[in-house]
Amino acid sequence: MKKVVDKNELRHLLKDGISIMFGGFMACGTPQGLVDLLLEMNVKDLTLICNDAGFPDRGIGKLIVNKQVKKLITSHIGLNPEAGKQMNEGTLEVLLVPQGTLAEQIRAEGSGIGGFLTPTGVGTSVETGKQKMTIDGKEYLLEMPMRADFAMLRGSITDTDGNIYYKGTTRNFNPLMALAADTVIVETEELVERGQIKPEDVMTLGVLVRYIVKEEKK
Amino acid sequence: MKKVVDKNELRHLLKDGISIMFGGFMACGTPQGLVDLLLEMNVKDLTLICNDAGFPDRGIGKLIVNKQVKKLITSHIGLNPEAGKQMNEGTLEVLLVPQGTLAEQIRAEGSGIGGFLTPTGVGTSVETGKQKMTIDGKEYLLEMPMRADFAMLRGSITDTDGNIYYKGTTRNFNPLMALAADTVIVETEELVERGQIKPEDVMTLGVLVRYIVKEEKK
Amino acid sequence: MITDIELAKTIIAKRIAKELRDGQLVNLGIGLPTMVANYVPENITVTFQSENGMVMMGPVPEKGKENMDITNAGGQPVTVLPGGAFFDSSMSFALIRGGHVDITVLGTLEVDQEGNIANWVIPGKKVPGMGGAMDLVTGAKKVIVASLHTEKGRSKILKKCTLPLTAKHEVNLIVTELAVMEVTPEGLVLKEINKDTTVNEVISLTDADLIIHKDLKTMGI
Amino acid sequence: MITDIELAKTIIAKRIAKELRDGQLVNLGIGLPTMVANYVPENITVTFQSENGMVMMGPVPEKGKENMDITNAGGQPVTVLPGGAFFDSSMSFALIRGGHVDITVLGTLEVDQEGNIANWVIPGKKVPGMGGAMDLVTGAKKVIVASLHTEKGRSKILKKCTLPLTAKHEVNLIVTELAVMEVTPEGLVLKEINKDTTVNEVISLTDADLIIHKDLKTMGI
Repeated sequence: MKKVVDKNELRHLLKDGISIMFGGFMACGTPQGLVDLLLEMNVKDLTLICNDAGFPDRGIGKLIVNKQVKKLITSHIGLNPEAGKQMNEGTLEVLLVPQGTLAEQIRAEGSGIGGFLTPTGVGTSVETGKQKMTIDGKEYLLEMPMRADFAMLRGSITDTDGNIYYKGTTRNFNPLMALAADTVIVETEELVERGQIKPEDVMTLGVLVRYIVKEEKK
Repeated sequence: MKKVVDKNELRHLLKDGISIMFGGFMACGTPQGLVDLLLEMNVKDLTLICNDAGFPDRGIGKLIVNKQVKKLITSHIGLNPEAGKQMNEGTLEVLLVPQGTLAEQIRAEGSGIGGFLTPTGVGTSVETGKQKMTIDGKEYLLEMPMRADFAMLRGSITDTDGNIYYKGTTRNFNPLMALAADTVIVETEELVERGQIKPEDVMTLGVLVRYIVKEEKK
Repeated sequence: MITDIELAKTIIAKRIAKELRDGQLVNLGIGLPTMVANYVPENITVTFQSENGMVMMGPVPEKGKENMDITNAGGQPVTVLPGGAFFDSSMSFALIRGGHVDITVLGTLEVDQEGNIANWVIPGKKVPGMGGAMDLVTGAKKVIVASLHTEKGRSKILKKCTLPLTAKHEVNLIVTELAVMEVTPEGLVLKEINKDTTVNEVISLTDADLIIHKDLKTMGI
Repeated sequence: MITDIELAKTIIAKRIAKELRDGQLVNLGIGLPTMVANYVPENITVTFQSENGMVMMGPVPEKGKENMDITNAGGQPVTVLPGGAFFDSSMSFALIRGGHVDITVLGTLEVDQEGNIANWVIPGKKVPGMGGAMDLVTGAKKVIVASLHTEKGRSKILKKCTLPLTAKHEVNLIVTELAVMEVTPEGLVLKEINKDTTVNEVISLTDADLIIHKDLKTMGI
């Protein structure tokens, strides 16, 4: 299976209305070249799932500034004023989710878990519309798995099979999202041959990855 | 905090009736020196949580052969005939759990998840005594987290802070169990100074580990 | 009938190998299913997963070169091929339970026409435990049972399993040395038969009710 | 009253640092809580966690030596100390939600005498989102609120929060420049006061009802 492609070969896949999980935490570990591809194509009505709204000029924030996002599922939008502005104007739907619950929802989807109980959000507005369960006197919310059409990841080193190694804090949501989307695309800083990543060092399995694009040097 | 100890300094902790999670999968990744310490001390009435019953002469199997185990929570006992024999004789209580559910129960405990929904076991005897839930027409069992007094792990390389690196397939249940027990003890093949393990390579955080013992060369 | 058991197993393994598609993640059970790895079509690449935490398992090492830190799900030393990976049990079962394993091939004690499977316990006699079988059968996208058609003259393909189940309605395909049968909402459909048998012989050796596919084919091996 | 805000913050950070114990895992929120790291007692070792996936965060790198692959939860470049580790968000929140974080220190918009805390949204005005705050407050073993005692003359320590809550009944200790207050089943107990204030002044500057500890101490800083 040929996985390494030119960024432009992805264009036919990226249609208005798709949902995308973006790796990254305040732009660290976000595939910036794939964000830029979506910007160039001006794909509209996106549903994005990402830890945060990034910055206006970094991370997924640029897609919000360019008004390409219909719905954003995230834990934090504080460092991208445009997200709050569009939310208040009613042009951007924002679902705020506790960060740990968001990570767990993505992991649950990827791991075949039909739902899980968490105390996070009990007694707050996060409860709204959710089933509550009490076990041994402790209250929990039943949270559901979360899936997307695409996962867009940023790898530090990727081999031609799609095995990924993440440096530093770029790892964050990337390995979780690799398991929770129909089509997984990785943008990699460095591309190496099969066998160049030690088996213990593989953080995302190649078999989960469909497309690999090389990050453009700045 | 002093973590590196002689195996014998652990003796005062290991009392009859304690519960222990043992890392390892068919003895690969099981801390054999800690098994031997329990054998020498002849600690009784143990509750063991482990992927399998090991072999009669390897893994946790020796503790079963020596009749030190009261209850075994595991997914497989097929390669240790003594386990099946004691179970049939009624001297060993065995709770058989699907391997993935066992892993997830341990992870749930370590991750603060109050319970999770899985389709594994639906329509089988694994259902017994468990709450069933139907979501979008699909049936699930509600499975609960699992905890123990001790987790006994086997590391390949451990630094003096307790950061652990696992080689090959020794990893298996070890990193999960490190989060699900009151007291975590690692037996390590190699002991190194702080900073000798690359931050990306740490598979179990030192802050979770209370005691480190050096594996004895064979 | 095919009385040579080694030949029978080879037929089964070769036929199942034809179900594999490029890029798939596959789990092979112990015993006969493992033989499937020997017959992967040349033009495709599949990734084999072992539930103890690795992909791209290589051959058994030479005597004296065993590394006991790299083992298969039976605890026996193996090797890892280039491009392989090691991971923990949480990731291993995320792959299995999360639907990332495209095909799981496993042997069985019993299997029936409703797609039920029983392969983890014979009450009062043998209690090995389910290991990862319940997770695999429930979580994999496609479940293929690899089994001799009969054992001691008795059909292995039943109307209804009698032993405690591993999972309900999860089997998709049953491959024996005589036949390929697909579990469908209408019942068990006989799709292919071995060139050395007849439909009547297959029916006579099968306890389950068989629906004969209108386009019955000869088993490709 | 202490009118020098920088001094006030230093007092709070120093006092909170005295809560730390050897071997603990600690999460410090952005802003004032971060200052606690500067006052860790010399004879103990604590591990600081950052929710974006690291422990043992080091100082901000020199200008020109930034590595944008190593950042803090605010996306700013930092460094990692020897013995540190990087991990994914699943592990990061396993630490937080699984009760492995011994102490979380965070600032707040409001906190009340029942241990309720509100720090993630001002409806119609400011909606930054909860980030990891709900997880931290709910999951950490001990929750310490670091806050100035008053803001624009109004008490920050309320009878009842008015803003949407971050979590209910989860705060254990409130440390301001004037007082140390513990949330107990009986109510909010004033345990320590700054040497430069009086019980009456603290009471007059606090909206919450205070129970004066029978063994009231001077704040150790």
